[in-house]
Amino acid sequence: MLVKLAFEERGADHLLIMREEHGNVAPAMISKGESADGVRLDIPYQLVTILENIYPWLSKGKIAIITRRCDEKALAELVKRKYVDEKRIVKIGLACSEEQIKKCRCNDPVPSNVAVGEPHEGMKDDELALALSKMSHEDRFNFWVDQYKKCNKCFGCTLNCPVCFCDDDCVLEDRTFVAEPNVPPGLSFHMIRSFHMIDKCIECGECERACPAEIPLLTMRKLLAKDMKEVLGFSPGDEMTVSPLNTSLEGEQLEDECDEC
Amino acid sequence: MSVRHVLTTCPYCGTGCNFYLQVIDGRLIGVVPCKTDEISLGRLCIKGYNAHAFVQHADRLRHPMIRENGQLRKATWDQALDKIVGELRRIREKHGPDSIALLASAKCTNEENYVFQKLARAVIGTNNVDHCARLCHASTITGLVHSFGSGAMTNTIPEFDDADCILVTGSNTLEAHPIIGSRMLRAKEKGAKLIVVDPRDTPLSRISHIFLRQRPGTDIAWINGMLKVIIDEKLVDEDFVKSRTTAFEELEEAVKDYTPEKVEQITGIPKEKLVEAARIYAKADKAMLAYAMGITQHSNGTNIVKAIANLAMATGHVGRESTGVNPLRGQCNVQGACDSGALPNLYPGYQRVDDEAVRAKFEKAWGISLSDKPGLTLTHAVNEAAIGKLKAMMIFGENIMISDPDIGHVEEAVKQLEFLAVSDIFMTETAHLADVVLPAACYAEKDGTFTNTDRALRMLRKAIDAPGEAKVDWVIACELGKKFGSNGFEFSSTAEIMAEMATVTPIYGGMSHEKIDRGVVRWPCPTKEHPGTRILHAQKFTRGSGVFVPVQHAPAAESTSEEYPFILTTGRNLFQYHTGTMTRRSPKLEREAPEPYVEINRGDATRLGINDGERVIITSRRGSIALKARSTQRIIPGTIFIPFHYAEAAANRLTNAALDPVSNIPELKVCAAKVAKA
Amino acid sequence: MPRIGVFICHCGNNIASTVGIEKLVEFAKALPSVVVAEHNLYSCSEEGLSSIRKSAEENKLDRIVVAACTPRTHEPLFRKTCEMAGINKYLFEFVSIREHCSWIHIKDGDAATDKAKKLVAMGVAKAALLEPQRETESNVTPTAVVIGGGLTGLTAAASLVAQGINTHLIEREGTLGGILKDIDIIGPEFKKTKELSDQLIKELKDSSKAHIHMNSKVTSSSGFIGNFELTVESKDKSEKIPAGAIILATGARELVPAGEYGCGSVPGVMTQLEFEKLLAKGEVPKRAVFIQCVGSRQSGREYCSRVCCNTSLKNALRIITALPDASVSIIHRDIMSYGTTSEHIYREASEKGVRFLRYSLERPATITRKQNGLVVKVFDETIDENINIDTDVVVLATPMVPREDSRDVGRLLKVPVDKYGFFLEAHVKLRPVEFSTDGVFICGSARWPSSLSECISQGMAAAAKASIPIRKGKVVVEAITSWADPDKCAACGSCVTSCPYEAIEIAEEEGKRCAKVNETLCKGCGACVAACPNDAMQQRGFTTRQLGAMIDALVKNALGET
Amino acid sequence: MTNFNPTILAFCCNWCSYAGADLAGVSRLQMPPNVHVIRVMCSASVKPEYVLKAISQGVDGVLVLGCHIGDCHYMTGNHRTAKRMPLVQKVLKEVGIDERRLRLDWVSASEGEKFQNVVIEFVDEVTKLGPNPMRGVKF
Repeated sequence: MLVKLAFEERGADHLLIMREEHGNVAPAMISKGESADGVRLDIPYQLVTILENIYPWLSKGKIAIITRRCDEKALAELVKRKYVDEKRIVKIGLACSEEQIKKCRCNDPVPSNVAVGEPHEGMKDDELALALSKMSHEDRFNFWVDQYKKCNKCFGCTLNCPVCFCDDDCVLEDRTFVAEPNVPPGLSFHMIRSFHMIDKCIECGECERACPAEIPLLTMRKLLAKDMKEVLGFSPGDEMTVSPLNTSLEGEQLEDECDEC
Repeated sequence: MSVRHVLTTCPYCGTGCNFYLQVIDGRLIGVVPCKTDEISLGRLCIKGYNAHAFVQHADRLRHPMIRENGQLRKATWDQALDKIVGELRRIREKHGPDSIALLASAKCTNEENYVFQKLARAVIGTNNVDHCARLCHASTITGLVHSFGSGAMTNTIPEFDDADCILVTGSNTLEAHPIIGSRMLRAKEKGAKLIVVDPRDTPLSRISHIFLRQRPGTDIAWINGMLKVIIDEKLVDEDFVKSRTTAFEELEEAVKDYTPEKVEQITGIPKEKLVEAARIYAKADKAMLAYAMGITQHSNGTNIVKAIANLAMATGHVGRESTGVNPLRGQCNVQGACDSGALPNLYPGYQRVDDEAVRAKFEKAWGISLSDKPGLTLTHAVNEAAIGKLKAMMIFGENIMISDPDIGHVEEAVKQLEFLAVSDIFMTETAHLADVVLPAACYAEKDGTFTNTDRALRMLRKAIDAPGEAKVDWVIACELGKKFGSNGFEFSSTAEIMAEMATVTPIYGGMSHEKIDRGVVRWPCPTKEHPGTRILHAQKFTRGSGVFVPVQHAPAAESTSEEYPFILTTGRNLFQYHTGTMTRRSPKLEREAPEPYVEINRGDATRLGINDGERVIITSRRGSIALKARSTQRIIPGTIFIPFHYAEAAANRLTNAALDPVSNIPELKVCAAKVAKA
Repeated sequence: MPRIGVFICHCGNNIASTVGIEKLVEFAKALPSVVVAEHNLYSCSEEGLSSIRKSAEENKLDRIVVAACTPRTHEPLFRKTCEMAGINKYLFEFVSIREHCSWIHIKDGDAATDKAKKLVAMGVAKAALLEPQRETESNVTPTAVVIGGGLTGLTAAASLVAQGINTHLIEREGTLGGILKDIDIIGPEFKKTKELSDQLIKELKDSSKAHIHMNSKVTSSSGFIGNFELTVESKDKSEKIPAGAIILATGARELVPAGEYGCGSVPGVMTQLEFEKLLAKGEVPKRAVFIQCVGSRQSGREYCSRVCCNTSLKNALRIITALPDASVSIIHRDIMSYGTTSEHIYREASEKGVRFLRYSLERPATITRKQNGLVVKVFDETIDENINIDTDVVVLATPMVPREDSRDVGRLLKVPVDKYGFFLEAHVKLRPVEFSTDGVFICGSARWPSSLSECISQGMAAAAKASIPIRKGKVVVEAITSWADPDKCAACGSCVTSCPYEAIEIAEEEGKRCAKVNETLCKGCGACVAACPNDAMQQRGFTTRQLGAMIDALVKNALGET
Repeated sequence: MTNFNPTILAFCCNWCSYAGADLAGVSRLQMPPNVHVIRVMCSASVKPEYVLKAISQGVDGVLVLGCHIGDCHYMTGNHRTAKRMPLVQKVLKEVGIDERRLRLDWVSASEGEKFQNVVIEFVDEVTKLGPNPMRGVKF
């Protein structure tokens, strides 16, 4: 059904999807004509990250990709920065399961057009986030230090992040910014990453899922997303608005070069 | 235009994480975690994420080379293989088969190691086959085989999640086995008590509940000390001891003098902490004990391992869910290489070469008569070479010029050899000394299986072709076998090899690629129907009853002196792996840990006027190296630590080759050294 | 391995009296890559400079660190010294241990020394990572702007025009001449003021190069030396004037001490300028008393205005010359009549019978009215008794004070003013009439109360300085522009939006998209550096390595290894 | 904490706040010796990474000083600073480091006294906050 939708109805040449192989679920890119048996949509691979890795090698053709709401937003951030050409992307909207929504404490789970899955209500808020914001600075500090002490510098949070652009020579690999020669890395590692994501993060939660130390990274993201909204009234995830972080106080709109009209 | 995600197994530590190699038109572009993998749960360490980086490196060996008047020159496969066969034949005729040794590899697949040992035993006619397990867990095998009956993890990696108490000793788990470490973190989050016993302050010790810092080489003392506490406080699991073990009385006798006070004197561990730790471990319902080379790499390594076994048995912490003794194996297939019989005294599946019935079985299976004389261990082989008794070596994928103790000595020995052939993926320090160098395929370029540290067989699936003329090691070994004119090397796939291995290896009896392809199977797996074994020694110990072995603390082979006041201990860091041939060619890993260093206690450093980052010279009775000092609180006064990955300042120039009499493992964890400003 | 020389300046006592120089030198010697550390009484003196050059040669130094006053005044000098020593001038690092240390921690020598150590360590850490740079040149708009049409401004403008330089003179009032208009005759040579100003105004009016803007104000300013742009508004229009250099000659005003000595309320009590008008009308009083230092040299206005004494002497003599038997007294705290000619009229005045009485700040004179005039009661310190003087007029010699809006002008042109509101030149001896902001110059009483002769010489000086870049036609742009490291750049575009000058674009080079900086547009603000998430953007002389090293040095020396 | 002597890092833009600091010096305005100035061309070039690095390595407080909005030597350079620093404060807050350890302020070339006051106030504030909690943490 998805194959039909992608290749026939939406005219894609490739389809990025998850499917069963060797008793596991694998990300897979199927090209026109190939069959797609054993498709699985219940394992949240970050397909946009995978797209980002392979995109430079795909010189032509339309790529259909299963997009949850967060993937849509991630794509928007990539399109905005001209990492991918929107015209070459076919979004196949996937509405997340209640279970997944719970895992992600997701407040915005429904893609703009749902092709698969039943739309479900988003969740109001993240329990831990609430608890943390009620804590004293000291308690909050101790909480995060205990969490960050588990960090083993695998870079899973950056490598799997769909909106981490510069994973070649990331500043977090640099002793200038993260001075500690051993693991765990110091607080700057996490604070700098937090700041870098503040105008990009679309709260997909992949960093948290990928973290071997199970640090509640998504919770930190949610807290900072709230701060960003509060301070500069900005939330990442749509093509048009450029990050306010680097503009003048007047702000700037992204001149949209629409060559159709 | 093809984009593939090939599920395979990580080539680094023994955890055996599966991940996807991302391949676009024959080019490796990255690693994607496998979210459904039972072992890794879709999490990797930095080495795993960079496992693609070295594969297509420009330095890869692309064609065979033969040394002609001192120079290695490009050659054809036939020339190279003929040369090897010719030389080995000549030497065998002149000096007998036992003048030749073959080194198998913990980085090669089970199938390859099976073929290697078959090549040594059935073709060359010697049991002189060994590999670097000798340097890491030889004493685990000797020790645990003696106490339990088999020398591997009694439990599985996922079981760490549900332990109530985890006692980790001699293992920098978060750096050396990050994903196993992450299981320990999970357990801690779920309320488990974490006890770390280590001379070094490691990332894990820093988040442990109890951290005991013993002086290097005093392990039996603290273990016996804990046993004494457990016995005195009636924390012994009487039923278990009665029903499952023998010789407990001897143990009681042996540990009676190890009062907390005495133990504190020997080890430096405060007595209160020792007692507290002993109680927590003993009282825990599900207690996992994990250890690595901090325990094994001692001249009394076998005894220390036996002491560990004593501790677990006395408290009944063996053979149950999330309860057992877990040696963490350090290389992707070091467990498998041992399983596959790449050991001088054991056939595949730990069957003794000096056991008549066993030998008969193999002679029948391979259709040739075999030597009943246990072969030389790696460490002895080097010594024999040094005195001119061993004449030739064929090495598959090992780099003894970095990994072995007292490299100076190793180098002399290797130079004594009449003939040395090396098969590897890069021009290693060892290959530089070879007469013939063969280009091998790496993990991403071949099929086969690794057996990870929890006895699970993990599939390797070929993602790309090997560079240039490079060949897969099992193919190379088979071609050598054929050129020697032997039968039994006509394999057309690794599946076939595994099939043969299964027929002669009871613990692998039910293994087959087809079976492994769909899920995780752990040995022992005697029959096709058998699902594999998660927990060893569940009903009874492999050897029947577990046996308590009284062991006594003995000082390390080399003690400090006026001239050499520091204890040098060696190990790994997170970012580099073993002799660095792969990691040092992975830009991100090299960027994280680009140069050798010595960790020295800040107090000692200040006393010697050494600033953090300053160059120092470390000297032992065997040699000296120059490197940067890291002045830190992470190591106790009087002790220094050097990671052994770095050829430019190889820690093993300094280490002591003193051997454990039983397992022949060298004392890599303790030697005397001095520190001076460069 | 770099070879760094550290040179620590005593600045006479300015630094040495607070900071332990010896300790500092010893500390510097032990710092990584420091080959030599020395100290000089005045590093900026020829002796100091030559010792730096000598040491650089002897020790084969490749980097120089000077710990002294402030880069804003002395960096050019030391950079020049580096060049003379064959070291690229961008391999020089300045550490301020005077403005940023000794002068602001005067009472705590130990703390100041300790802080100086850290500052030097930071400077050395940065210096070790400095790289040689090549400077680029940019063209200069061949136009000068003079703000203020008083004597100083007129002089400056006239001398610029005389050099054939296109000059805009901006005067906010309807007539030129400034304070000069209210003065009739100027001492000591008793010339008619008009002769002076009219001559200058004529020269300007006759020249095609001069553009005079009356009733106009500068409302905005942007740009840099060689390429300023001023917005000038008059009531009917507003125009943009591009300029290569700007001269500030906004002058000062006379303090009117409302209330004091009944000024404004008691008839016959007046300020100098009011008295000048009187004399100009030919109304010469028979009896006059001058009171000096009214409102100056007291708390809140500690300075001596310097021109008032000469003015009183001049006017006293004018009275005596007109009416030889007039009674004229000057009540003073000190007579400031320096210079040969002025000293001469002081003597002449006393010879011609002008009475000099000395009073103290604590016991000022008092004025009471009588039916036929005023009585000034003063305690004469020299004869130690009270004296009453009958008089017709009392002239209050008040100081010159800054224009009310001098601070606003300062903000407009980004130049500093002192606590009174006078403009601060970059350095009295090294960079007179210059501001630390290149291309902006200061002269006349806007800088400090100045005599007419001083105003003229300063006007000419400023004109001469301003003409340098304009004559050259080029200014070298400091090599502090940004660049993008193509290996690191992820082409995310953050730098593009962050650049206030639109100097950055994402360009495609052999298939790879990468940020590209247009160096002629780049002004070296470094906004892109902060915007870059991947540390690909770097600013010359302020790389992230260099600043990171400074932070590490501070941490190391303040907190020990962490 | 008694006699706690904070270590403070300050970034001053060359044109306004550094000149302001110089002016404070020229005017002999006395202030506590805890503040160590790094000169940058514009406050907009102060990478948030510097602030986070410094705090992470135990520096007790960071001052970022620029030209007043509207006076920036680089037109709208300091607008970026004005937007970034409050978010850097949020990052600090969320990990439990008091955001008052970072202060953004504007000091013009003629505001020697303001520079003095900012320094005095900030040193006082950070002293009240006590040592950077990172100092006590061993990562």
